[in-house]
Amino acid sequence: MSNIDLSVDICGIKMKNPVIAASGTFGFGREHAGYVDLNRIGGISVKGLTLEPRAGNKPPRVAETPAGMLNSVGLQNPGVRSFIREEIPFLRQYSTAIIANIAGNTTEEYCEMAEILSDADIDAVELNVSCPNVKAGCVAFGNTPQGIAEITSLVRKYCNKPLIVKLTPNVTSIADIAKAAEDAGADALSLINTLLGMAIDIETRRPILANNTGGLSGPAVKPVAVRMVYEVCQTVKIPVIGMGGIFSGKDAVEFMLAGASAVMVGTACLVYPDACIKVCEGIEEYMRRHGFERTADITGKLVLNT
Amino acid sequence: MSNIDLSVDICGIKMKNPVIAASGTFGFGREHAGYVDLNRIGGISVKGLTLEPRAGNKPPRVAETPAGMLNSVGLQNPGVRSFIREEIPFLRQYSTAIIANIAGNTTEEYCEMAEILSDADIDAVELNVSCPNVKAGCVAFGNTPQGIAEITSLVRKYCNKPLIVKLTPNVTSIADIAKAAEDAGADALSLINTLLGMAIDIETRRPILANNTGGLSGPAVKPVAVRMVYEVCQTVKIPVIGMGGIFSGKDAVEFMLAGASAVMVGTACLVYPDACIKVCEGIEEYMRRHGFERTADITGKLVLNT
Amino acid sequence: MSKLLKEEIISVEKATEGIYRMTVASDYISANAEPGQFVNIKCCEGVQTLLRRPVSICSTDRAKGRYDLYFQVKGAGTKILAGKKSGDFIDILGPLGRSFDLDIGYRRIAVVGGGIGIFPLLFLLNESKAVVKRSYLGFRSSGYIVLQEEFRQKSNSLEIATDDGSYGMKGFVTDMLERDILSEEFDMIYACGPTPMLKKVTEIAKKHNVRCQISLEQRMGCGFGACLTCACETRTEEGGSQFVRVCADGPVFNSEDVIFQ
Amino acid sequence: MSKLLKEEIISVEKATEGIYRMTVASDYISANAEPGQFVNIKCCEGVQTLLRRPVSICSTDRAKGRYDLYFQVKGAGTKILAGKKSGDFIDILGPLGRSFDLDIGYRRIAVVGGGIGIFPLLFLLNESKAVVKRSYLGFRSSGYIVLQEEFRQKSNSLEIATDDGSYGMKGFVTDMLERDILSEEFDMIYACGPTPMLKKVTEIAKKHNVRCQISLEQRMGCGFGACLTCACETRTEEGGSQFVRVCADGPVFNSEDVIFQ
Ligand SMILES: Cc1cc2nc3c(=O)[nH]c(=O)nc-3n(C[C@H](O)[C@H](O)[C@H](O)COP(=O)(O)OP(=O)(O)OC[C@H]3O[C@@H](n4cnc5c(N)ncnc54)[C@H](O)[C@@H]3O)c2cc1C
Ligand SMILES: Cc1cc2nc3c(=O)[nH]c(=O)nc-3n(C[C@H](O)[C@H](O)[C@H](O)COP(=O)(O)OP(=O)(O)OC[C@H]3O[C@@H](n4cnc5c(N)ncnc54)[C@H](O)[C@@H]3O)c2cc1C
Ligand SMILES: Cc1cc2nc3c(=O)[nH]c(=O)nc-3n(C[C@H](O)[C@H](O)[C@H](O)COP(=O)(O)O)c2cc1C
Ligand SMILES: Cc1cc2nc3c(=O)[nH]c(=O)nc-3n(C[C@H](O)[C@H](O)[C@H](O)COP(=O)(O)O)c2cc1C
Ligand code: FES
Ligand code: FES
Repeated sequence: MSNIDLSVDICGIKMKNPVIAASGTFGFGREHAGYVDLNRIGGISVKGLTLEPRAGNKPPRVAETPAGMLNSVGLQNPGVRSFIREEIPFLRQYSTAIIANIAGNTTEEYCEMAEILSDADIDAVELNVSCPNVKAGCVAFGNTPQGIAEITSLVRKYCNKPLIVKLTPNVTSIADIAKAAEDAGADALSLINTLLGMAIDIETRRPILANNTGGLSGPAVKPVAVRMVYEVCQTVKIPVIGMGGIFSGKDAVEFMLAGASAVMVGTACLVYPDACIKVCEGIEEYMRRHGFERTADITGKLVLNT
Repeated sequence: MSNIDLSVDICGIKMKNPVIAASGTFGFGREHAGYVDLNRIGGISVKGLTLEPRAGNKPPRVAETPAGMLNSVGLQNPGVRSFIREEIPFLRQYSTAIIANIAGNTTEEYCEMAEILSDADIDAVELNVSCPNVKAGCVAFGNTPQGIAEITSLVRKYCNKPLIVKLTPNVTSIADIAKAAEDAGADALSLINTLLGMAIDIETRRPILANNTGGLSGPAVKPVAVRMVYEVCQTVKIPVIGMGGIFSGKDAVEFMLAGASAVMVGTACLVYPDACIKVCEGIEEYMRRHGFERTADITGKLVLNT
Repeated sequence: MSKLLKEEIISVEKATEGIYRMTVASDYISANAEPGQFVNIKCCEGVQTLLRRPVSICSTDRAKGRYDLYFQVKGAGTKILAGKKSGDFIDILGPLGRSFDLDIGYRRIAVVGGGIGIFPLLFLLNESKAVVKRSYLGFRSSGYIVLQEEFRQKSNSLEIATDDGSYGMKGFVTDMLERDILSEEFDMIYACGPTPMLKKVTEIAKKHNVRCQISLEQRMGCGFGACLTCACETRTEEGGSQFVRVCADGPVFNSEDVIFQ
Repeated sequence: MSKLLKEEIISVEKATEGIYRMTVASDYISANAEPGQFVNIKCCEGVQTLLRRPVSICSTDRAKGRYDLYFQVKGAGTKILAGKKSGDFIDILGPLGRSFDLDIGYRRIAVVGGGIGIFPLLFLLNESKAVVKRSYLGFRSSGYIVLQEEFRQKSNSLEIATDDGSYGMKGFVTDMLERDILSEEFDMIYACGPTPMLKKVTEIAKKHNVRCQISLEQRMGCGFGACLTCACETRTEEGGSQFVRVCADGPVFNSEDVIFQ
């Protein structure tokens, strides 16, 4: 009866639907697998990987804020090699795209990881150049067109997988940065990473997070994220994956109308383990109601008011 | 019994308490006067003024978002001369500081307004160099250290009132911009203005706002605002007025601990006409409970986690 | 003058599919409200719905000190309202806005309402001293019809149109107005409903040179005139146009003043 | 295995000032929960409270298919929970986390609880097969005491300490443990409560070489192991340290493994 085709092909990453679990909110899929069938999720961007294992920041690492949350996990992860050894075989049991989200302290680390991952059984690499929760490196690259161009073109040389560059919203002109990443060889862009924020416990007069600041995500950031996705999609030709506060199919459709070819679901995956499925069903319901058959029918179909 | 002194003196602006109504959310005080005694409010930053009257943007001009709102009023106002003639006499009936919030299309317009206001019976000028809802000028000045330095130093020459420069959060490094404003002669800084955002009506496939994008305010932005106020206060020596999502005394105390000498209350004034009074009472309650006697006892008293 | 009030809910009942009636206790509002005015409701404490929601006053019972609101469940705010219980208190700002002009000189009047626009018109019929009152109401289909009995009682005649013809006349409520306008010799037409309907009523009134007031809706930030978000474009005396506030300069406007987008 | 469930509330009652008991119907959780485990509750639809709130399972009634939660009203989330009514449904994830080790070899046990930390210990007493069970509970003052009768029934002895001496012993609950530890020859000490208390219990257990398990609290993003926000520092076998997850690797830990900040 239904002839709705949700599949997408984003710079060669083939997915059965456009809903991807966002990095850092889905671990390596093991925990969520207890609640949902991972086969029904378009793709999984795994917890941010570093070259060597990382312990992460001191707790508390999370603070709830109005319609949002701050996190300062600080890239706790077992390292890229352990990921390849321990996690890929688990994830490959499922038919879902595997996206390796990587972060480094230096350009060399990024390149080395990209090289290591080139031999791994993954579908894409996502370059996290915008993690606000670690001191050295990382964040600095994502803040300027020059920085992003440099890291992207270097990693590009070592990376034989589709390369997604993930953008930070903490910048004056995200379109300029997006353009720089595109020109430097990115195959796709994903945005937004978290907004840098702080929450204070007025009784102890200290920041709630042990790390003092953290990254803001969740519904609170959605209007900023939609605006940025729109701006970026007006500027680049490569596919864009939109995220920031998506909790429902309706939220996802906003991003797709603004130009996103696919979406990532982050914070919602923490609150509702089945969020990706619900978002996907919501997109499908919207398409059915409006008579759309392919996701391309909604991507970028926003009509501006004049 | 109470020996709590809420008064503040911000670069010569003397106020009986540190709670100021934020520009654009309190009109010229007339509407709120029907609900609260304006004598109890520290100060009022009036609706953004331009040299000539402005009609503003087409409606809809407001969209609710998770824990926030987008507005795109577009500086509808009767012009600075009409303000002086019609509104100052009304406001001066009350003992509350009057802050004239001004925006121009060109540096010349800013300077002319500052000059006109130098003869007016107001307590301070607030330079809005960050209005996201008008096309020309304005916003451009606030985005770079050079831009803000130029406009601040020029206006400084024409302005014989305390000069507050209001900062936009839509930048990579607000601390750099703050420093540039300080060096160029600002007497105080206020932040944050609204974050640029977009909300889409997925049924009509158009942005909800006729202007397509608008400025995000309200509780959603609070963690970003607190972080920025903290960063700016670590960087400059002049007083900082903090705002962004303040709805309660507790919210205000977060900003003060982060370094703000006073706060502005915006969106809350739309939802609760008596918001400024409630915020003020909440600050006082906090001070009493903790045994603080002066607002200076809390300003900047945040202790970082190490 | 409007006030910030915490008022007790007497009852919340389903009126028809998706539409609820809320009766609220308030000596102040029942004594002071005028037809066309609205209240602005903070549906919940906290941020689930941040801004207030405007709802028209549908009727008042001054003796008992209470008033009725009718609202359609549309999104988060009205959903919360529908879930309120007798005895709950709600945070209300009101009465707000400019009311309809009920000059006693208007002896023959028509009220034209569409969908959720009918509610302020019932209050108007209650208060109007006109001799002949004709009601024309339009709904999407029969399932959406509310307050039929009340409108019938408060006016000399009631006619209903539905988009799908499932009740009354099939078609637009404005067709009925157009049909009657010559014979009825109205002194005033009052209208409230969707913008296309208001536009049509305005045209008809203009063509036949009948006074007409319309009540507009617009997204609102504050509801009491402070934020300038609820703009509506109107003609100035000098022949230009300006943005005025639906919440404070309206929601009721003389139809000839309004510039439709 | 934990599940995402919509469960019916049987009752919500005030237990003492600021503390409520909620009884929830659930065959699944009552059948599968083990002492020390918790549920993670979405207190409301929507964003008023965004993240789930972790609450320990305090007792289960397998026959009737229900379980009890006790919670203190602290902020927005617990306030919403306290306002729930019988018949409401809530969105619950559970049972979650590692439970207490109830090896039958532990014949003489002590439970040491402070404030809202006492709740999982009642469930533990219910399920433990130990021969001698001693309860030591600490509260701020007499007004905060809850579940006294239940703890008395489920253990061989119950002693209460209050900070202000308004009931029982004046002082710390750990003083009572220290006093008895030599004579009682416990095989295992179970503790849950504020961090300073857990730290002290850990020291006492270590000094006297008694096995000890403690249940920790930490701010949580997900509660089921996915986000790594609920970190707790523990010793590794190699003598180093690592961050593990309170929600999935805990909340119950062997006290000797935990590195207190
Ligand atoms: C002066 C006036 C009187 C009104 N009287 C009534 C009435 O008597 N009965 C009734 O059912 N409805 C009435 N409405 C419409 C009612 O205000 C909206 O249906 C309601 O605000 C929707 O809120 P929500 O949270 O359920 O929906 P959502 O769509 O979730 O609301 C999101 C935002 O959009 C705004 N919004 C959505 N629809 C409208 C609208 N039509 N007009 C203005 N703002 C809107 C909301 O206020 C809110 O800020 C009136 C509107 C105005 C302006
Ligand atoms: C494993 C575990 C079991 C618990 N069991 C119980 C119980 O049985 N009874 C009980 O009364 N309380 C228990 N708590 C504490 C309870 O989770 C918090 O009191 C509650 O989350 C506060 O939510 P709130 O919205 O009322 O407060 P708010 O302060 O508004 O909450 C804001 C945020 O901080 C978090 N938070 C605040 N306090 C705590 C805390 N102490 N621990 C973890 N997160 C916190 C909230 O979850 C939320 O994300 C337990 C906590 C944990 C981690
Ligand atoms: C707990 C947590 C951990 C995160 N870790 C990462 C990470 O390791 N790498 C990364 O690129 N983004 C990380 N993010 C950012 C998300 O992938 C996403 O960009 C952001 O949360 C916005 O989407 P959302 O509002 O749907 O959560 C993390 C977010 C959260 C909440
Ligand atoms: C409806 C509306 C109109 C505004 N107009 C102005 C303005 O004219 N000038 C200005 O500097 N800021 C304006 N602002 C921004 C506020 O002054 C304030 O910086 C912002 O709303 C953040 O504070 P809040 O979260 O407390 O609202 C406006 C905000 C709103 C909501
Ligand atoms: S809604 Fe604020 S002025 Fe009308
Ligand atoms: S709370 Fe997410 S891993 Fe523990």
